[in-house]
Amino acid sequence: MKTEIEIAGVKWKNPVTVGSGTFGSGMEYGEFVDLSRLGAVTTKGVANIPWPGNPTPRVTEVYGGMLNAIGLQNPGIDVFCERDLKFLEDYDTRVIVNVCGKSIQDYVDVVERLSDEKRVDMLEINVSCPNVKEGAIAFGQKTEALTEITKEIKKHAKQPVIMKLSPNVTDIAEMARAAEAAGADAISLINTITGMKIDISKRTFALANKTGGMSGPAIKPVAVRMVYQAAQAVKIPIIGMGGISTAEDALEFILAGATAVAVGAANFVNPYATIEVIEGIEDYMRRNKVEDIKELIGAVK
Amino acid sequence: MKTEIEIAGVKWKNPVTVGSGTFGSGMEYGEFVDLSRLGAVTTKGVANIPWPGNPTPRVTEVYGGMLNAIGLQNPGIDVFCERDLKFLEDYDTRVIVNVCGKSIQDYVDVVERLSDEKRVDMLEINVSCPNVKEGAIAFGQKTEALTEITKEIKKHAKQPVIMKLSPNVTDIAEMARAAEAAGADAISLINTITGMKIDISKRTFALANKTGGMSGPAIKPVAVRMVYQAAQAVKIPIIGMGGISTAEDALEFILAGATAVAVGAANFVNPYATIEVIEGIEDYMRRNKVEDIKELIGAVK
Amino acid sequence: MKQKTSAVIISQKEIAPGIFDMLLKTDLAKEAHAGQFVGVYPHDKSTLLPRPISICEADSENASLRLVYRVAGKGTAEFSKCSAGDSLDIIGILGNGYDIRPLLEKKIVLMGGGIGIPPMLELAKELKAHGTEAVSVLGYRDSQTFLKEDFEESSKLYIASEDGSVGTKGNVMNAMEAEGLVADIICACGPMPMLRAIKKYAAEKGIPAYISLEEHMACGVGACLGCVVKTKEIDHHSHVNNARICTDGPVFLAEDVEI
Amino acid sequence: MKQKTSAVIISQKEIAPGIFDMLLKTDLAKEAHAGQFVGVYPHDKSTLLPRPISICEADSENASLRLVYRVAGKGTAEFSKCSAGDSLDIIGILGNGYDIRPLLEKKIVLMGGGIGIPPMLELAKELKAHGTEAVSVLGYRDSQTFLKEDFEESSKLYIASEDGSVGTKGNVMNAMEAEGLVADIICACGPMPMLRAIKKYAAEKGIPAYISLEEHMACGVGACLGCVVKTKEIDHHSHVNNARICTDGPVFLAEDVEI
Ligand SMILES: Cc1cc2nc3c(=O)[nH]c(=O)nc-3n(C[C@H](O)[C@H](O)[C@H](O)COP(=O)(O)OP(=O)(O)OC[C@H]3O[C@@H](n4cnc5c(N)ncnc54)[C@H](O)[C@@H]3O)c2cc1C
Ligand SMILES: Cc1cc2nc3c(=O)[nH]c(=O)nc-3n(C[C@H](O)[C@H](O)[C@H](O)COP(=O)(O)OP(=O)(O)OC[C@H]3O[C@@H](n4cnc5c(N)ncnc54)[C@H](O)[C@@H]3O)c2cc1C
Ligand SMILES: Cc1cc2nc3c(=O)[nH]c(=O)nc-3n(C[C@H](O)[C@H](O)[C@H](O)COP(=O)(O)O)c2cc1C
Ligand SMILES: Cc1cc2nc3c(=O)[nH]c(=O)nc-3n(C[C@H](O)[C@H](O)[C@H](O)COP(=O)(O)O)c2cc1C
Ligand code: FES
Ligand code: FES
Repeated sequence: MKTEIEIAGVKWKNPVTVGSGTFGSGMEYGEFVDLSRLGAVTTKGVANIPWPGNPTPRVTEVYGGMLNAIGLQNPGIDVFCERDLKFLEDYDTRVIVNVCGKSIQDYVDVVERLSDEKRVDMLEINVSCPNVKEGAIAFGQKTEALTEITKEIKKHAKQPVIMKLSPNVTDIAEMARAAEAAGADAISLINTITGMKIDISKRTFALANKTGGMSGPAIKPVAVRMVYQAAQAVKIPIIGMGGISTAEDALEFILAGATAVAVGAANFVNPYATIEVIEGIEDYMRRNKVEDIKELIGAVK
Repeated sequence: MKTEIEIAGVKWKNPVTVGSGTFGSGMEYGEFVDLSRLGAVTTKGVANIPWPGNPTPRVTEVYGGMLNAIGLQNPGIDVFCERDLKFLEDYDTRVIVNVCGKSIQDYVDVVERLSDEKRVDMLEINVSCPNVKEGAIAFGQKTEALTEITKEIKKHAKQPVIMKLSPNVTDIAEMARAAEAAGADAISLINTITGMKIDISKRTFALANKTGGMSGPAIKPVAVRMVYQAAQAVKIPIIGMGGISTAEDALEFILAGATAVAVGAANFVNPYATIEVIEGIEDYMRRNKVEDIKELIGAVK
Repeated sequence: MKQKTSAVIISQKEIAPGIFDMLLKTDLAKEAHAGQFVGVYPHDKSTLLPRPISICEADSENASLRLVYRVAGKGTAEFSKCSAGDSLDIIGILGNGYDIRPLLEKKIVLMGGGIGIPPMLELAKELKAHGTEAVSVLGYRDSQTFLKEDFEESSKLYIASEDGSVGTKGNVMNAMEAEGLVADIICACGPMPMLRAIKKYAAEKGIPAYISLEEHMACGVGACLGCVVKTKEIDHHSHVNNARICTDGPVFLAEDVEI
Repeated sequence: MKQKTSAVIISQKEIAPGIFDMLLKTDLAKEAHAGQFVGVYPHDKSTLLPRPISICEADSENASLRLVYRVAGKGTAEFSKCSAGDSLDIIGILGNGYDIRPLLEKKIVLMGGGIGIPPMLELAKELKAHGTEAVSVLGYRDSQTFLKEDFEESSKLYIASEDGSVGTKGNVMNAMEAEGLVADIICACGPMPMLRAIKKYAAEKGIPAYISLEEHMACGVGACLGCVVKTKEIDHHSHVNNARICTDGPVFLAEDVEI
């Protein structure tokens, strides 16, 4: 039984990674799961310099999910390389570094800084964070902007580039095609869907940032649909995410056309979720006599 | 205590109606609730001629909600006027007729046919149904198309026109502004969010139509956010909906800027939901000494 | 009148692997008839829609409803874990069941396959109460012949089993043939291939067959148009060739529907 | 090591209106210390995130954890309806609690306000076990003085109540003044205005004050960066002026945080 997959020439032992920002750099969840069992660890978005993020409250619960407006707090690329990448050296897993920025130059700075880092297997470019005012999502909501930033990053990146798309768009297929045409090696989707919660007793926004990104099981049907539409539109591989808590959820994404999947907010609900997803996929393959996971990718009829 | 609201000159006794398509024309739910207690009854989308809708399965459950791909099955405007409008004559409530079509002319035909119907208080134009191939959502995803159809309908409509917007867009504020600029008297949102579910044991789509429109509590944060963004963008009144099951939910929408609200899929979960929402809003007003519901509209800070 | 109401579980037991027999205390029992169903709501707030489950027996005197169901997914799995004394929300009584008047004093054959067996029990009992003993032909997978004794009490019973361990080897049509049964009217509930075979058989013999259909439902009350079946003629309500299984059915005359 | 695990409720009772006292059987108790907390998961699948609840008492011998909580919303309402024998999933032990070594043999004043009272109990007990009897100053709304007896057993207790029905009328600061209490060190948990007052008081007196902070949390383990508090200095982990309450706290030295 083969669970190995390959994205842009990088082999993962299994198709399961984590949603950027839901797993730190793996340190905290290393107490719960053996990181070497994951197909890849995707780290929290990192910028060229430290970002303080948004004021609190930054997280709030909603029906079947949560909203977050962390605002991409991060220690900056230098600390990240010294501490987080170093930490990951001890584990036998792929490392995907999620990159954020306010201007194209910010992104390029990080990408260049990472180009000699041996521990970095792939880059995931976050052009879809709804929680910061400048940059980020703006690049992910217009094809022209997405094309420009993708091209620019591809010029400087040494590792394969995964463009992480925003679901807050009219036509995800169009965005996927733009990323592919601009040279992206893969795409990942979905980032969070912009949502809002109001505290009716205080008549205030539940989040200091007013809006936040929605994640969790509640968004899964939208994510599966978008992965399917993107898979119909492009040939580059897709990393699917959005509400995956179980192997059954993950298999929906794979059948819809994802080559790999990420477990995001489910880590908060069940810190063992990643391992359970990996084992559950293996179980499903055994029960259904699937020799190679590749048979399942996009196999929905 | 005043719960009366007014939309485009039409007074409702309270701000609560139902989501089109979730309540038939009220006949079926008349067994559970007194329709005269509702602010308005919004009827299932009706076209110029009968539509057969999509093949089954048309509905499926998802985490905290459901997907539907009814495909706007309807008996056509003639039967609708003779039977459904007649039925509604006995009730002291506002009647909003939801109109669908494949071409602008289809919509205009229905709108003209309804112009002399005394029982029709308002028209809701569905340019946002994700489940039919032609027409419908296409008009709701591009500002130019939305502008054109709104203008055309306004030319022929005798009753106030509510444009029902699709959430499947990059920028809801832009769509709201386009509708307002083209003459809409009000807007309603959100229609369902396009989603997909895959049956992993059969490796098939759960719905015959592949995709379906998602509704229910799971979509509420997205709906509240869009209502807020639309309310910031336009001056015309907004009817808010998307996942409302309780008075608390309804109040979030009102605080976000909705003048009225609609209970949709929640009717399936609790056929008394509309009445409970009405009574719960009154309770909240009493407890918080709110004299007039208008004080709450858009009052979030 | 239809209601959503809370019902207390009087008893529940597993009568075959994965098949549960639940008795509910509810006044809705007083309005329940053969062929109708209720919607049962899971407690789990991630599964919001009611699950349609047929009336297996309705005892209006004791205000009790008997539901027999198979664990198929999340909702039924949850129900199966409930115990006597627990409450469940139900909506009902739903659907258009059997009109038994035209069936009386006829040679009625009731055919049930798998989890389509339970709904035929209330029909057998109502017929018997009106003095007509039906013939029941039940198709099981194997020797797990749940509800057998109940059917024996209220009808003349024949059994088919897929593995041949009980009665005729094969399906209900095989049993019909093997036992040389003839029918004036057939009433049936079961998997689609069985219903299709019955529709064909009834057409050949020129007899009416009433069949119970299933479809995914949202409202259960006729409002959402989720649960339709294609009809031969234009439907009186929808004005297209679609009838609502939840309200116009679930029992249909086989020749009226395209299955 | 941190774990998510299932714990059985040994007992639960309502000790004041809306305030519940729950005893859980769990081996996590063996690693639990004053100032730390656990995340308790609701069963309801629409409310997925763990609810942070402080350790009120940890009995490592009996492997039992005592949690005292106020019904504030959906999750705590659900917990309050559980009974002995029911299970709850919990994650823990979370957070950086009190380092008691520097507290020993000092004049420690423990200040608890409202639902900030329970976490101070474990601290009082640990101090006493190490031979240091603390002074406790607890602020209640009214005469519902939950946990009073427990604090009397392990500390010298003073009470303030908002309505004046017990002890000093007013808040914990009023009681401190009225009773002429002096402190080498203050440890406190309670509403933000109380913590701000204590921070100010401690700065004036030039004494250290350790305060327990609250913020909405998602992961509880330091990964999501949801639960931060502004810090005076650049934080060692985040490299910005933000520390994570769930891992760097919830106990902070008042002068280190901007509240
Ligand atoms: C009129 C009618 C009568 C029925 N009577 C019985 C009965 O007496 N005993 C019995 O065991 N089963 C009966 N069924 C089937 C039963 O409704 C499904 O097995 C049940 O809804 C599955 O729910 P679940 O949560 O366990 O499965 P899940 O797969 O988790 O359910 C997900 C969703 O799909 C729907 N769904 C899944 N399977 C079916 C199905 N076959 N038909 C309709 N909806 C479905 C559920 O209601 C739910 O909304 C009947 C169905 C209908 C339409
Ligand atoms: C470190 C820490 C220790 C705590 N210790 C205790 C304790 O010992 N006893 C006690 O009664 N309460 C304690 N609280 C507060 C307690 O966590 C909340 O009252 C509880 O989470 C409310 O959950 P709910 O589902 O009832 O409310 P809801 O409002 O329905 O909760 C919705 C969401 O908001 C979060 N939330 C709501 N209020 C708070 C809050 N005040 N702090 C953090 N998250 C919140 C919930 O965890 C949940 O994710 C503590 C909080 C923290 C951060
Ligand atoms: C608390 C939190 C922080 C996140 N931070 C990032 C981030 O830094 N970069 C990024 O690309 N996505 C970020 N995301 C988005 C997730 O990686 C993921 O795309 C999204 O949450 C949907 O998946 P889920 O429903 O499984 O959580 C974050 C999500 C959450 C909940
Ligand atoms: C079964 C079903 C049928 C619907 N039919 C229509 C329709 O005919 N016209 C329309 O404008 N919206 C239709 N809708 C959308 C609802 O009116 C509403 O906008 C949406 O469901 C979101 O609200 P909810 O989450 O409260 O259901 C339908 C929704 C459902 C679930
Ligand atoms: S289930 Fe809604 S019409 Fe039948
Ligand atoms: S709650 Fe996630 S970092 Fe504290």
